[in-house]
Amino acid sequence: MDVLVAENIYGGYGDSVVIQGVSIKLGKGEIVALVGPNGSGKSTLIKTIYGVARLFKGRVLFEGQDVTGLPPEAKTRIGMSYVPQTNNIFPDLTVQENLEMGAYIIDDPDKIADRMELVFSIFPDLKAFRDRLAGALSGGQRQMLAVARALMTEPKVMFLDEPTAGLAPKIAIGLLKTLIKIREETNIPMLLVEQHARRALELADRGYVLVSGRIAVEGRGEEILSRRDLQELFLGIQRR
Amino acid sequence: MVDALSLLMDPLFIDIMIIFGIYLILSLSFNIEYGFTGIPNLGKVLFYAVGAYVAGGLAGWIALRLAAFTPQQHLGGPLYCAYGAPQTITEVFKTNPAFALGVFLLSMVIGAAFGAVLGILASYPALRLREDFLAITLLAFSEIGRLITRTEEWPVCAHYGIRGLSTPFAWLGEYSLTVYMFLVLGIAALMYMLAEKLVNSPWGRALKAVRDDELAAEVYGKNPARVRAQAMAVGSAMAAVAGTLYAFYLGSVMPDDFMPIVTFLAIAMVMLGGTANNRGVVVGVAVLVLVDRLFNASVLERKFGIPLPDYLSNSIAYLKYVVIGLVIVLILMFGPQGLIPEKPLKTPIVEETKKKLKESVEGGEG
Amino acid sequence: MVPTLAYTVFRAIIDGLLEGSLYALMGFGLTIVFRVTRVANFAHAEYVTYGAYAAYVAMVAWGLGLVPAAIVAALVVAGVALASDELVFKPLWRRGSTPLHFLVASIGVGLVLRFSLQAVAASVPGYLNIRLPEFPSTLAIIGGKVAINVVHALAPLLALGTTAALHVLFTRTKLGKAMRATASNPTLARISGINVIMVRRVTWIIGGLLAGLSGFIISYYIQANPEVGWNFLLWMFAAAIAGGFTFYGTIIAGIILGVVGQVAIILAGYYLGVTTAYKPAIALVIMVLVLLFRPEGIIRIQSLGLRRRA
Amino acid sequence: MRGGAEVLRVEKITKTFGGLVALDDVSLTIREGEFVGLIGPNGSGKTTLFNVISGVYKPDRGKVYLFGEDVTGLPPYELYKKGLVRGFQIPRLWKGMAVIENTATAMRVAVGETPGQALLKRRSWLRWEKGILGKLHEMLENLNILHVSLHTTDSVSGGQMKLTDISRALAGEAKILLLDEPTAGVAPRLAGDIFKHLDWLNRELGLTIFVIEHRLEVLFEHVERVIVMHEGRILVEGTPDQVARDPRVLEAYLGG
Repeated sequence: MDVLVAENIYGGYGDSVVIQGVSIKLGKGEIVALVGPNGSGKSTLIKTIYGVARLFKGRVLFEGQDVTGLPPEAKTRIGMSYVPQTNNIFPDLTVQENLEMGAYIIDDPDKIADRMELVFSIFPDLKAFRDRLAGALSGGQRQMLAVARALMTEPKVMFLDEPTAGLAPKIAIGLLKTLIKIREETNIPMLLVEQHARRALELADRGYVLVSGRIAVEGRGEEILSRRDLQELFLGIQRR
Repeated sequence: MVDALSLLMDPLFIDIMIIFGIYLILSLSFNIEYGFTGIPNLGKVLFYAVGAYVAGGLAGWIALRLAAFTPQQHLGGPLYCAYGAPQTITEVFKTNPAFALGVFLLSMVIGAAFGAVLGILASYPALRLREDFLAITLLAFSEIGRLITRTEEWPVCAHYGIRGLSTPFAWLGEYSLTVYMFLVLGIAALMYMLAEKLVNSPWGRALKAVRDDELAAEVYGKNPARVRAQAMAVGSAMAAVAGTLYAFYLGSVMPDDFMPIVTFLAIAMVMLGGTANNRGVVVGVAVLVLVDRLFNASVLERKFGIPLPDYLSNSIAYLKYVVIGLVIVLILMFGPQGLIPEKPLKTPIVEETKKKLKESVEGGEG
Repeated sequence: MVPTLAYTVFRAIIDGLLEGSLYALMGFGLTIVFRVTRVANFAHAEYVTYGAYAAYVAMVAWGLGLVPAAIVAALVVAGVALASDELVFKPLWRRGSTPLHFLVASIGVGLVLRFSLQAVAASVPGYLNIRLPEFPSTLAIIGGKVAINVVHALAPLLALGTTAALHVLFTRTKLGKAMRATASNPTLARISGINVIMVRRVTWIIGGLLAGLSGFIISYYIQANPEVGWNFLLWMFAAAIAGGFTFYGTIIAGIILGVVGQVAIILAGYYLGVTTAYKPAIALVIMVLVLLFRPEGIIRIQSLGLRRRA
Repeated sequence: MRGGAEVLRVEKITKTFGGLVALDDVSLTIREGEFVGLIGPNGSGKTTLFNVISGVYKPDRGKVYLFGEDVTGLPPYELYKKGLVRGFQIPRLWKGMAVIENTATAMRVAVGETPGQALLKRRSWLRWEKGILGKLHEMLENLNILHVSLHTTDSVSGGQMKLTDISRALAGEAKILLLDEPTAGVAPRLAGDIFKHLDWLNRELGLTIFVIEHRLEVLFEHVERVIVMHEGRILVEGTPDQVARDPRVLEAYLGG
């Protein structure tokens, strides 16, 4: 059974509809990349599914249960975890406190400690900086912390909105590799929005290419990358 | 006819009308700054005080010169602070019509000029601060001003204040206040027209542009610093005029007449009537001036024969401020636009477009 | 002459520490509420007044002792603060009001609170000017000239004690951390499942508790009237602004402001002949200068890292 | 390729935010009458470049010349006077004003913009307003927002907001117009119309236009030159065809 199914989603902001009837799904333990040219609505789609942007039409099923219209915090409680693109840490809290806040909904201290250990094993850097203020971290460390915070809730699915935005290529690739590692250790399915389509499609199990708010292509990563009309697709110049 | 005349001579009626006129000017000036330009001038009362003190100082000084006054006992500070000066000043007002009218006009002009200059200076922080911090800064300015007027003998006679002024019609005897009332209302009407003409213009659009989006205003050629300075200059000059009228009405200028509560009253009036709508301001001022003047034990008991229980007659003067506070809170919560909401500015661009759209609708039907 | 001046300055420092502690307590309440809810709360001054009156009523009308009266003052004001949020600021926040609207609304709330108290005080004999019946006793007299009263020790100790308690709350408890998290990034706090409404409530309660305690100390220290808190308003804003609206910055800035204010006005009087009437001007001028030239504050303690961001 | 005298020249602009290099030694020239597109993946520095050119940011290094004159660091309102107007990606409208007032406020007012003139030169600005009415109505009619022209801009639809913003940019009577994604968030057909209108302005009125656009399909149909930015630098410059065929561009977009 698919963990997450979004059916025929229309979403956007105010009264402008950016996402025009998109359906995607996410299977157990899958990493799915959402790529496409600028302004195609990748971030908006993820926000619409999570409930941060406005949903005009469509249905979201999580583990077979209809969660359409549930507010974001309620989605967090039932195991859907979201890493926003910006402002995704608490800059005035230490690294450790950031993680504790990530685990806010968990009451059992032992469980939190276990979780923290797991996170630190995945991100050894964060362990070294656990008492440092998050606002003083470098860009790459911040993004790691953002992902780590989202992991603390024991999520059953993760939405990542351009976690590598603004990072130097080496650091970005490092972060993406860490995502693979997380999947290996926890088997959490991830929906990953990525500006760097090639990187994302190379590591993901499957990918969707979004163009102008609609899905233009879907399939396995290398399938998409080997298409002859790749140029047109990614520059948004579709010749019919 | 007799009734109308007795009404015109009625002190309460006169008082309400004069205070209405003064607060109308003050609130219109606050509306230009806050309503149209978005400057939360919580220091409004400072500019009101400037007008009052200019009037007091000027009238006192000139009157004493005319009367060749020499103090028997000088207390420090300018001549008009001296013992016995107020009586002499009053005497000159009563006997010298040319002086009374002349000094009134002069005070208005000089007071307005002082206000305008000070307003331009006070617009400086508006460039650097967020709205809420700007509000606190301007409030601090007005409190510093009040502190100075309370403490310094020169030029404002400290807590003793400047006394002995009169209306410019003191020489008319018992008709003095009635005539002054008409003058105040006349000036208020003039100020209303002035304010309307000022804002219903390309300048008014520039004000609103700076208020609604400063960066966009800049991109389209408006210099926000200049626009704000202009708004503060106009607003502060008007507030000073209101202060001048107040000084000549009350006959004295005392530091504690210029507490922040005066500013808050003007805010409540503007918000109740409708921010960025001068017609609304008239309504707001009318309602709250009535509250201000009628929440008064002696007025209710003696004038209208409404008996008040003891606890109310002691406290009713304070209850009016409770009402004013409630007005501010309730308006923000339930109708931030006020009684008469903001409308597009009345310039040909809007008026002619209205006509055109109406014609095209009618044409479509026909 | 010199020994006299030295004693006068010493006296000023002692008084300054007392006043500074008050500014710190009041400014802290202002800061915490501002950080979590963005309300620059003018009504905070009125909370202080209500604390003074609550303590007085507790002692005079109910015959309670000093310590229970302090507790009553803190609790009553916590209730008043919470009520003003529930009735006014939270609904305004829900409808998306701007920080300026919050500020103007808080002026309205302040007027309602101050003048309804004023109205009651005017009709109940003996309530226009109040002072706690139990006067602070003298702890020590230094050099035969400078008397140090209980209240001189009480205020700084209370300030220290509250700071310590708040430090524990903010660094050791889940609730305190959640408060800091909400102040730091409200959206992410919500996404993380933090109950921001509860955080908001606790914030107002803490602000109220501190204002109530300050009011209690004031009525123990000087004669109070329905305007007493209002007279402190710009001082508490000065402390919060100079402290850059950081938690510890405000406390330290408040204490420094108290001492500097007292000493500066004494010295200015001694050397320049300036009257003490200008004391409030020190707070005002510091506040305006800080806002204009270092709007991020001059004393910013970042160990808890609560920075103010635009 | 058309193009006369140089209108805008950017010379070796560098702009950093904290440690992040947003613009790295960017130079370009726009000539009179040109219609140039600026494209590149998110975060490549396009909007920052516009902000530096239009005076919103000061560059760390480098110069901006407008009609040969050094205008580096001049505030936006000075640049407006010299003939440069820019739009924003998210329309920054004056929300308390009517649509038509937004447009009118952007116009080059001859008189009436100071309190003194508002009163004393009343007749003169009244005449000016009546004089421009026809033009104003025609422009709003063309953009199909005349029927909502008396609504405040916070009460019209997203698309109409966008059009109001464009009407404002046009009303500014710019010599050079900088537009940041004029078609973001509008329906595809409308996007085409907007570009047709820009094309018309460029051809008929000789307006120089420099535009950031993500809808390359539409953009490539109308512009004669495209500048591609990547990681704060200019990657490629050329005709739409050259750019579309350049493998470096695809790699930049794929973020290899």
